[in-house]
Amino acid sequence: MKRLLWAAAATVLVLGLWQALVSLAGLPPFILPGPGRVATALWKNRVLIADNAGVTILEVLLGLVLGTLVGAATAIGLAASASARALMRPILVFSQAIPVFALAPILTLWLGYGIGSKVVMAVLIIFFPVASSFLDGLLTTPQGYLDLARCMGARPGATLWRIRVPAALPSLASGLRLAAVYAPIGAVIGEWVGASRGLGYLMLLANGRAKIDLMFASLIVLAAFTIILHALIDFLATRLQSDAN
Amino acid sequence: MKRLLWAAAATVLVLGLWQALVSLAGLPPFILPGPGRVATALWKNRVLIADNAGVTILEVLLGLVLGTLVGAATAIGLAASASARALMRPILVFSQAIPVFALAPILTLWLGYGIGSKVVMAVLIIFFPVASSFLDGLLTTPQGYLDLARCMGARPGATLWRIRVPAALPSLASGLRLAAVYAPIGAVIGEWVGASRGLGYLMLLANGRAKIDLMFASLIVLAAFTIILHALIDFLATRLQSDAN
Amino acid sequence: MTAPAVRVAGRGEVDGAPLFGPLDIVLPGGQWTCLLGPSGVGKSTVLRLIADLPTGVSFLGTISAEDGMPLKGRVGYMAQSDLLLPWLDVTGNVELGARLRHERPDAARAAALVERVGLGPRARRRPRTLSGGERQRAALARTLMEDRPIVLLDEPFSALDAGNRAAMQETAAELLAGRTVLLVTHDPAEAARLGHHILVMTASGVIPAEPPALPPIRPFDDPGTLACQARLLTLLRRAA
Amino acid sequence: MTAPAVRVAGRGEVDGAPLFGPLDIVLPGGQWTCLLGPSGVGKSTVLRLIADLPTGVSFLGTISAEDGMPLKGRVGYMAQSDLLLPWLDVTGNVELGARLRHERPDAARAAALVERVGLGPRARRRPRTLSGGERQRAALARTLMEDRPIVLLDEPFSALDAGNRAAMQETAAELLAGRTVLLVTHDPAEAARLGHHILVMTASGVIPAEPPALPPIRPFDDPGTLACQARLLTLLRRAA
Amino acid sequence: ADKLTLILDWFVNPDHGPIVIAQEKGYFADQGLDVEVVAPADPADPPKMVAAGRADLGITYQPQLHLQVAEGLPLKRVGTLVATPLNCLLVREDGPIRSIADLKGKKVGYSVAGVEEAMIGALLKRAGLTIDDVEMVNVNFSLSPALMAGQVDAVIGAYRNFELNQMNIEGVPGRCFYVEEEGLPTYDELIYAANAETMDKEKIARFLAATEKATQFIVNHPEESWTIFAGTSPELDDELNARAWKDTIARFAPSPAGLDAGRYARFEAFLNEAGLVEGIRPVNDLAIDVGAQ
Ligand SMILES: Nc1ncnc2c1ncn2[C@@H]1O[C@H](COP(=O)(O)OP(=O)(O)OP(=O)(O)O)[C@@H](O)[C@H]1O
Ligand SMILES: Nc1ncnc2c1ncn2[C@@H]1O[C@H](COP(=O)(O)OP(=O)(O)OP(=O)(O)O)[C@@H](O)[C@H]1O
Ligand SMILES: [Mg+2]
Ligand SMILES: [Mg+2]
Repeated sequence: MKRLLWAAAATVLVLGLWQALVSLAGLPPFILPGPGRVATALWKNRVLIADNAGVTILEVLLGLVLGTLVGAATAIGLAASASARALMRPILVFSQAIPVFALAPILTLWLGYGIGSKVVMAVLIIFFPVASSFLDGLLTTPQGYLDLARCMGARPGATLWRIRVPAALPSLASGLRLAAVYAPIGAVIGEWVGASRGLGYLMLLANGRAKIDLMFASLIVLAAFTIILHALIDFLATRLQSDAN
Repeated sequence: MKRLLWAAAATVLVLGLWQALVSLAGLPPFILPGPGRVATALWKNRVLIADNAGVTILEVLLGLVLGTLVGAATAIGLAASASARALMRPILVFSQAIPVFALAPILTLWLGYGIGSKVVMAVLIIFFPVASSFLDGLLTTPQGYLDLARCMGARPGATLWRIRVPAALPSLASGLRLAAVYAPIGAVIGEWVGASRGLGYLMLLANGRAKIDLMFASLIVLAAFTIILHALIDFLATRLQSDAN
Repeated sequence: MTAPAVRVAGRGEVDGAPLFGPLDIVLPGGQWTCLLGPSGVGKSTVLRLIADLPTGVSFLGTISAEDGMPLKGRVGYMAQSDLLLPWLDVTGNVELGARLRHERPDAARAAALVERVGLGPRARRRPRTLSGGERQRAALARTLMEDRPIVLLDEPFSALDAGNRAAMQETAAELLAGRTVLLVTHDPAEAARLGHHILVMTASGVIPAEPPALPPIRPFDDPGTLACQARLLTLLRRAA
Repeated sequence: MTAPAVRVAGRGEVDGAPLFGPLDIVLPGGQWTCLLGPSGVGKSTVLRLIADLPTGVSFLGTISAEDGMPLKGRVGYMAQSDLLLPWLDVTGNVELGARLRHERPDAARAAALVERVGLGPRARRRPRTLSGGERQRAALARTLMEDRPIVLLDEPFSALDAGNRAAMQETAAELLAGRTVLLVTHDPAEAARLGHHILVMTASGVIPAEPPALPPIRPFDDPGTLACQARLLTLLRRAA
Repeated sequence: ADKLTLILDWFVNPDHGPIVIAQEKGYFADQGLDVEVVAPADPADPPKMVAAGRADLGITYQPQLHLQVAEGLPLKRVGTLVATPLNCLLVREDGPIRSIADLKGKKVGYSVAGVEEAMIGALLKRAGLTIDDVEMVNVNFSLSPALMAGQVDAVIGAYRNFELNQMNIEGVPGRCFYVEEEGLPTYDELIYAANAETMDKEKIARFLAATEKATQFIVNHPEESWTIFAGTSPELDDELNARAWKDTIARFAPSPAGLDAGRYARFEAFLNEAGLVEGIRPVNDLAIDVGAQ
């Protein structure tokens, strides 16, 4: 309840700052339209925006699920072998250093212009925070747990799955919190790279057609979705963390 | 020494995978040129690439320093007040949810097409990981330290600067590690949005001129820089962490 | 410095449920009082209440110095974990209080105290390079540096091995002589060795226990001390 | 189940510098041996070497069961921190060993052991909802579930308050009777109460100490036990 | 029906009129074609996808085609969509730039496509200036906002049928310097490119025939064709597109398959002189008439 109140206060604050920026800095509407104009555009284009938002939300959720799975699997794979780790760490950093737009033609070549390439883009973006936080967690299993497992004559796989993985879930949770913020950006970038639907597509289209108010309306919807997603994941992540403590 | 060897192995592995991808998947050079072609382009355009890389590196370093300062200052400000925190947390998430490209026209309107807008873009991207990790650290000062300060009759400012901030440096360090990976991406996006120099610009230009090998050469240089930056920051961050433990 | 007696009278509640009391404890001025009791009974809570530190417990009652002056600024505190700041060296940690109050630390006194606890050659070392006993001695020097007439000790020696613990007990008894000390401990032998007064806290109230006949600090093989220790253990087993 | 004697003979080095030994320790079969000594002298290291756990110390020598069979799979281990997995309930923790070996746990035996340590009503609770004493009892049940003839205990009771500690000592002594037990402890009173044999480890070697005349587990107010405790403390102060 | 995939240069807009009308009026179906239209966000993508065999046809720009072929992409122009330049040098109507020569010392914005420096160089040369007399600024996404906000004094790469109308609607009217009038060899703004090695000429000929019929329909029935176009998608139905539609009709190639070989030869020579392509390729390597045997 209190959180909601604060969130409402934050919304009012942002809207106020926005309006002040527009009025005081005298920004023309083709650079930054005021909240009123954007709200009008949002209402007038509600069907269009809702249609496209649906596509983006689907991409983000698929990307989040797949990215978490791939990231978690990578972390587990790397946790199992020190050499793989030494070899793959620079590659992981490298994979983040490549702007995804360079990969876009390759992805569209393989996956076409459908939802596939956007999901992969979201996966590429959230893969790294998930994998690296989870790996950090897997590599810092309390020594006592490992001692215990060894004394009990544990099979290596059992130690991993029954001890190291559950003990690392809180770290996975903090990776997920980041991922929740980045996944929508990934999907939108994927849409910029080639799409015929989705909020990112709508933004580009609106920008190209000089409908800046529609662009900001799409942006606001995207931001609102990101915040809700973040709150949901935060809720889940907190449960994950308290479970392992 | 050993790390260097592993990094070399990783490089060889990446190059091998890349060549295999090109040869086996039969990717044409205008989608993904092989390492050989890219190396040739790199050598032939070394002066051009070095010139543009210099610009980008300057942007990234400035962005990193400023972003760290702004992020750290924000975290300290928020740590001091629970209401500010409740109010600003959603705004922080919101600020991450807005694709920076939407802000680009506004930024360029104010800051022009020079280095300023790129630095601000890098700052915007790294601000969040730095501020949120550092804030996490500031909010989890061991209770014992705070008890001690209270018994000693500490002034509030002194508790913050002499106890909470140093105790949170390891958290700041982990934020910095992320920032090192994202700062170059921020600068490159800034260049895409409007610039006439820099690696991001060179990529756009090469793409426009259908010189895909030059585009990938610029990309490789950017990635190499990111990796080196990450290694440097990692080194600094590790010292920061060991200092506070 | 005159060390006043301290009186704690009242009861503690957690989320509306009674946790301890009503109790009425007096810590006689200038003497050591040892507080024993089962885990979770509220010993640390009582100690933190005197020190005006946050607790999860709401206390209904009064805490006062018998000389009528406020307690604030007259209480020193030392805990089981040494709470040395890892980024400061021994001297830095000893001088911490002054810096936190924006005062200029008395470097000569700090150096003398570091010497006094036997850490002279370690004055410039970081805590992580010290042994557990050395760290606890540094924390003691820091507590002495604050020079408070009332000193609250929450299991300060419990992380030390038996040999170091006996040595630290003697150092602390000597350096804190003449102050009003409350020592919370789990170790009946420690209480039997150090306490002018010994209190056993249970859910139903606080029972004073007879201290040994010798004055503290008592030899550990004194039959009176050993007998008192056995008596305390019996009391504690009943309370657990 | 016959509990063999265990012999540790050799010396330990850290980064080329000698840490302990040469020493030659025998843990007599079916009896409790208590190992005391100053912090950092290598007690935990010796215990971990027997359990074949990683240490930062290189050991030159032999560790063997006197019956000539390998130690592997015959050693149980319990540490100061209870090492209960927070995401499993008490029963889950007790059955952990079997699951880690990909075996089907014997649920009836687990339930009986949980009952035996007095946690029957708490069998489905998570560790964080238990008190320190209850957690340590759950850890004991888990160790018993493994049913190993040799059991290594590294300060298992040191985090408990005096009352709980005395109770746990009795439970453990009773349930581990007939096994070869090595108990590392800092508490001379504990060693004097529980040990068939008492060893004091110092940098220069391992000195056997005379145990009290009564067989364990000894009452804590027995004069022989108290005298032994005082003797051990003297030895330890000299070693520190 | 035979399947044919077409990748547009960008989002659907009035420049794609003949394709939309042919689709809506069933002219593709009449030719036995099932045409799938894909809109990319990066105009550099369609030629790559066509060269990689991912699509049968891609819309690109004649100047870019020369660069792409020179870089070895297996592409050929097989048809024309818009047969005149649309590109123009756009300035503010109320601004100080009355002629190209007034650009001396001013800022010129552009959106990177690869050839703008050569183009602006040609325009400046005729006015007695060189590229060093102006400051070139890449403004990527925001050509007209940058001009309207006064961040730059002129932009190159704006479309005369689009940005000009946009500025009018925003109340900051602009003026266009038509590049072909200011010294640049004229060229086809939008062309259809196909894979040089694998193209199916017969199928492409049918496609072009359908768009030719659609072009004629548009020219004959401007109002009705606009209604059809605007009806395909609600976000297309606005004032800007209505104005752009009117201004574009005259620019659609009336004979999409027809090839003016001289145009391609002249532009190739121009780019070679500007140093953007090495050597000179025969027109036959750049463009063909799919109807010719
Ligand atoms: N923040 C809190 N919220 C709720 N309950 C609390 C809180 N802090 C302490 N308690 C409860 O108060 C009781 C007394 O705690 P306290 O730390 O004073 O015990 P103690 O006697 O010092 O135990 P120990 O010997 O283990 O240190 C405990 O049952 C504890 O669970
Ligand atoms: N991984 C390691 N690397 C280097 N030195 C180590 C390592 N592990 C232990 N040591 C050293 O070995 C010595 C013995 O440690 P050990 O834990 O066996 O002591 P202990 O007698 O059990 O002490 P305590 O009573 O404090 O538990 C210590 O001085 C310690 O610093
Ligand atoms: Mg306590
Ligand atoms: Mg030990």
